[in-house]
Amino acid sequence: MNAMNSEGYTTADGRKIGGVMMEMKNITLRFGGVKAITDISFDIREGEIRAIIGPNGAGKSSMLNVISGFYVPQEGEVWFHGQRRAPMKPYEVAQQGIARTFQNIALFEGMSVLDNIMTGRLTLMKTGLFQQAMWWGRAQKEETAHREKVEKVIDFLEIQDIRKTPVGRLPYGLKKRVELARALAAEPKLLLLDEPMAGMNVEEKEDMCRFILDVNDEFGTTIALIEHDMGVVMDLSDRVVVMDYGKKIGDGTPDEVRNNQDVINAYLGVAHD
Amino acid sequence: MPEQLLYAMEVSLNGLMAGIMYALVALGFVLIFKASGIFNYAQGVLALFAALTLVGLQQGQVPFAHVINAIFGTDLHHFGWQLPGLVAIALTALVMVGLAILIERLILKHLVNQAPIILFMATIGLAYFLEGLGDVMWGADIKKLDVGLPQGISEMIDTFTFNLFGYGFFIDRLDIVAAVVATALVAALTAFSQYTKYGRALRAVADDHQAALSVGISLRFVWVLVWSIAGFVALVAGIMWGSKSGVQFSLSLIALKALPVLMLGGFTSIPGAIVGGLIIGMGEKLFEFFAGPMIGGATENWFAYVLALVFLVFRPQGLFGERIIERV
Amino acid sequence: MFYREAGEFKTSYVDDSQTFPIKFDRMRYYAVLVIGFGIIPFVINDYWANAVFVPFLIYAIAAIGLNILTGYCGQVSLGTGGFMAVGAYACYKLMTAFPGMPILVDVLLAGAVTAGVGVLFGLPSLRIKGFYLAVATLAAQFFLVWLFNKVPWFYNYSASGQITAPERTMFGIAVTGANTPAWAKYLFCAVVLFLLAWLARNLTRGTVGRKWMAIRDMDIAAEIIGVNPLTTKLSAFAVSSFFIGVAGALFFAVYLGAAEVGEAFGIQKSFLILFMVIIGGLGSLFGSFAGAAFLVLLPVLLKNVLVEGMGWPTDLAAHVELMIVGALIIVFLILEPHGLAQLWRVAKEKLRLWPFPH
Amino acid sequence: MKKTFTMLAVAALTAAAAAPAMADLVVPNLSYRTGPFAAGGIPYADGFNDYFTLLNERDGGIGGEKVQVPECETAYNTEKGVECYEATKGTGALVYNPLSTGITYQLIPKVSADGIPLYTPGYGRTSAANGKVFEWVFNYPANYWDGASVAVKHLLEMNGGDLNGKKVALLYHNSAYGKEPIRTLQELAKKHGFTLAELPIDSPGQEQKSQWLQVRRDKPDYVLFWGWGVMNSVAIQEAANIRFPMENFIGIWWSGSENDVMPAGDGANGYKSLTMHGVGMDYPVYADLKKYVYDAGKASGAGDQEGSVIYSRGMYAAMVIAEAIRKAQEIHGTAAVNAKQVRDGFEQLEITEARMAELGLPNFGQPFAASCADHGGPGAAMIQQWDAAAKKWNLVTPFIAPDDEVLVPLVMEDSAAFAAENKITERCN
Repeated sequence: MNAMNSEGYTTADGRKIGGVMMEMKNITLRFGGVKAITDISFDIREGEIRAIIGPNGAGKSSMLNVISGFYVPQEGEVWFHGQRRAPMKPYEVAQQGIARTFQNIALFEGMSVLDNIMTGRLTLMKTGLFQQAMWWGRAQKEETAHREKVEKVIDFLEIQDIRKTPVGRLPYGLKKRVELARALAAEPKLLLLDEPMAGMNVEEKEDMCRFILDVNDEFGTTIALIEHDMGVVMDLSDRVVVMDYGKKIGDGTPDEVRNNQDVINAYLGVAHD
Repeated sequence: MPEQLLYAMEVSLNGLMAGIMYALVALGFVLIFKASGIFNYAQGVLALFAALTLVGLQQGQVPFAHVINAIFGTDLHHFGWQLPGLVAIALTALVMVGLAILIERLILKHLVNQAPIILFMATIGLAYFLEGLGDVMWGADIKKLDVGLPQGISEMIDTFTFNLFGYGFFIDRLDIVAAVVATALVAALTAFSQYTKYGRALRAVADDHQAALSVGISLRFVWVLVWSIAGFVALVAGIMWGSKSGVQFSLSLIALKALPVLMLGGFTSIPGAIVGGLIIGMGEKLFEFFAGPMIGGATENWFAYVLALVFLVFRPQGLFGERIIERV
Repeated sequence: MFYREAGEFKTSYVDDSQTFPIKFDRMRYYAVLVIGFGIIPFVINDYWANAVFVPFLIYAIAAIGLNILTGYCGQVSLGTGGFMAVGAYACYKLMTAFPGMPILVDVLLAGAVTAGVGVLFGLPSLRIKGFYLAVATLAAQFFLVWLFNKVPWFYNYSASGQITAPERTMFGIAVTGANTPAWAKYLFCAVVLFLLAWLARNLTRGTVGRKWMAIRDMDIAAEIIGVNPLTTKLSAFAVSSFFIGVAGALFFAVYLGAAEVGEAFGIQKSFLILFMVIIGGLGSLFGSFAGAAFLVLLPVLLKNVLVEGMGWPTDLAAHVELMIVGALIIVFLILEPHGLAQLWRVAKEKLRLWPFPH
Repeated sequence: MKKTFTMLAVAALTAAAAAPAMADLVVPNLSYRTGPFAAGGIPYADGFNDYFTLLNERDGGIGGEKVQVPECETAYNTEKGVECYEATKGTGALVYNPLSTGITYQLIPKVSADGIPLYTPGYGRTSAANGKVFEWVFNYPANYWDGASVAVKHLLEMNGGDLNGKKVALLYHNSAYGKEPIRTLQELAKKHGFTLAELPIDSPGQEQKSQWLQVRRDKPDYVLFWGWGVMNSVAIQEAANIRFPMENFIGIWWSGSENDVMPAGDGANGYKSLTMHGVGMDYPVYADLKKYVYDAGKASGAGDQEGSVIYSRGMYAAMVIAEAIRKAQEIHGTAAVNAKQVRDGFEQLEITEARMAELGLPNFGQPFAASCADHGGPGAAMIQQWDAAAKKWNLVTPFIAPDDEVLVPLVMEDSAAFAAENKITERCN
């Protein structure tokens, strides 16, 4: 933490991390009387892989939902690219270049893999209803152009052979990958991953890790992820936020967090007083 | 007391009574929806079928007489007996249970785990089938249903209110009977679901299909049970409506009266069906009575729906539904 | 043997996204067009036009419209009859107010008016979902029917509230009114259906269609990946209502020639078209055609078999007809819950492998 | 499987389109024995069929030609009505009588184009009485506007010729059928100085509480009633419930059958309705019907409707049609008449008292003579009143003629509008 300044920092493996992209300031989120998140602040920097970890019910997913605009916090401010974000609808957040995946896969089951990934590009496609209805001309041209981009994502994630398969027929691991593809197709500035490796076997996890690192590396995409598997998180991320019972109990590089007494207590289940 | 207020009171009371009649139909919907997630379009036709069967049994009509006559050239009409009302009702209830078993065996069993719209569609098919079957079995002519329910103005209320306000209220005695029966029915259903083994099974299934299955409750049995109860509720509704307007095809259209009630009360709430029915009944009658003449009348059909719609826009979960928290 | 995709390689994304990627399908599609536009108009008579083809074509338009809303966008509507009435009355008002206007323009404008009304009644869909929405759309159904019945301006102050379509011509041939030849009715409806089906295909295969389907499959996820639920749902309501309005206009002007709102556009119509969409297959344009054909043809067929063929009394035949239709619906759902379109797909997949079973 | 299905379909449809032989006289019966209005449709269709069966059995048809009455089920639904029309018109159909105002509106343009007469006694489009505009449509002996006027005349009689300041409510089926009399009644209200309140009831009309509470509030002196189907019995029941004086409650002829009053039991006693023909079985024709039809096992339907009001009306319609065909045979000198010739028969038809007696229906209907311009007949009707104790209708007035001074201009206006909209030039000039 201390080694950082507003221009960024250099990671252990020598990658350059830029300035602050998104900053959460004193976020508090309540459902009725229950506080899901209490007064949490942290930032996400350009090009970084940022993890949010914590035991079950710590409020990680709620935090991600605040970032993606699905929940509006009662208190606190969200800053994005140096501007305070007014309360907005989730789709407006998406249009700002924030894409995400979901803990329980949220693919469109009635559509093919290709169509699902194409939906990732909806925010980038511009033809209107009438041009669509006519098809020939702009709509077709646009469709083809975006199809090419999507094919690159498909190649990147190695799912060429299931392009036309209905999503409903895919196994779990592949669904996760398609969901990642959909998010990537949006060419996001910030990619949010909600437990990308949950329920996967070791092999699948390794694949997923590789993809995440490649995405960050090749496209320079900033990534914020939630994960249960401590080992994976520590290997993958540049900095880690730790949450417990809706509060932030730690923040820093994996090594710093590993040695934080509060974090150790939370994970080992020391009684709260 | 000013005259308009008296009229309003009289109309409101009548509206409440009408509302109970709507609630009777809505109740059948709620039971099935709660236990199986099926939106049972056939509920109205069930009422028609029950009423037709009741009249047929009571009058000793030969079922399928028309077909038999057409094929064999015979001239069958009646067995020549007249059953007492209660016996006929009991027999009809048995028929409805049989029907529930058949519906489960032939239809529902094959449609487990289908999307709600598919199940809805299946009940539409069922409605068609039962409508045709009812007509083939008992004939399409209008029938008088008489199981001894009183009808006409209630003298007691008339005199009582006349002495009180100087204006006698009009309340149909049939409506009063319906109100009493509906109350008793709701009480019985509540007691059934609270205090009996089967009732608990029913609630368990309504809460969570999977969990109920895992503790050994037979889903198929619950479905038969709930369709039997819905059939019985349909029979009661059929008796009330049939006594009022005779038994014929239009009886099945009372389902349309129950839908706004369901919207308002929520698809899964029995008290919702009752309270929703009361609100819809009173609302539409008051509106027709006071605003109807100004805008041309015959507003009842749409007013009930618009009322429910406006209500729902402000409270999407209905009257008694739990607040919906959206999750990802 | 003939039905193969092997050996057909697409070298561009345009080729890959065409409507009938398989050659055999394409040939069959052209064959249907040739029969539909090149042969039927020359052999059709009044009975076939009025009892089978014209209602089929018009219902197919309405079914496509409802399928866009329900099958593609997931919003169940029972207001179809009411929206058809909007189309019919808008068409009537336009026909009588501007007698010189070409009838095709009347019909399309009627669709546009309906689209506006549809958007209005689509607004509650932002708050109300599932069966609640279905029931809520009945408010539109009943209110619209009441409105057209009650306000004399809509039926030009005629004594009984009936509207009657005056004669209008296209290229000098009557397409509405009593003197319309059967082939002209047929051809007019067929051309409109062809155009609208083409539009529907374009809309459903591109961006707009994906937005609709995203909302249908998981509305919350759709919103988070950037789909605006307001504009998406309302666009589905608008497009759907446009189709349904056009169907209503044709139904009144070309098919019936005269209509009374409660009778021609009552709640039964809403249900009928929903049945067509579900039986045909939700989210399938082919299904809309299949469903419409099924529910138009089946009753006519049954009636003819039972009454003409077997000499049953008409009332018995009508009752048995109801039973058969009901039983068939259930049997279909049990065999294939996803409608005739899915049945067709399964058949094609089998055919693709034929004569080798695996 | 698909192929056989398609072939079956094609075969069945083709068979239907080309069915019966052209030799006989064909009078299709577009009936409705199912659906919400079956209770009225069944007796009407039975009466209609039985009369033609009688002619075939007793007289060998009309002028030696057998009459075929193919029945087609419409369920009171306009689309099915159109389908029935198209399915039967190719068989040499001579005249249509769909017993539905909605279907009638549908068929008026079609029959005019196809040249087939449409006979709609007591229903349909009232202004079709003007033969100058509606060449192919006939609605004698009486229509809705006549009915409205006769009802008001009866009220005048009850009040010594003065209705000034009286309140009349019209309770009507909220459809084309129910709306028909409104304009006439409004004109009559102006003329006679009574006020008119309009109370619509949506089909099917099982729930009429608010309307009857309005009646209770507004206390009209008289209630006129245009109902059909289940609405009839519910209205009479509700009237009895609120103890509305039944003799002041008058229904049109479609709201005056046994089915309508029976459910209300004693409460219906005194209810009045219009009728344009006699009631009951005290007519000689029933002896023949019994001998040739009922006892021969040839009765239509379940055979349990004889003598009922609506049955009688179906029989009456059949009788007029048979007479028109006979007239056509006479005019054109051939027994095998076609639709166009039957139209001439309708237009020159004259039914006298003597002729009705000959047919076994003395004093059953009013005598009338049609002409090129007059397709509507005299429009007179009687009032019948229900006797709940004896369970029968009693005629309480002779034929009352309508007020043509009011009606004729209305008919002219409405038919002129139709003529203008459809570019029809008047005939008969």
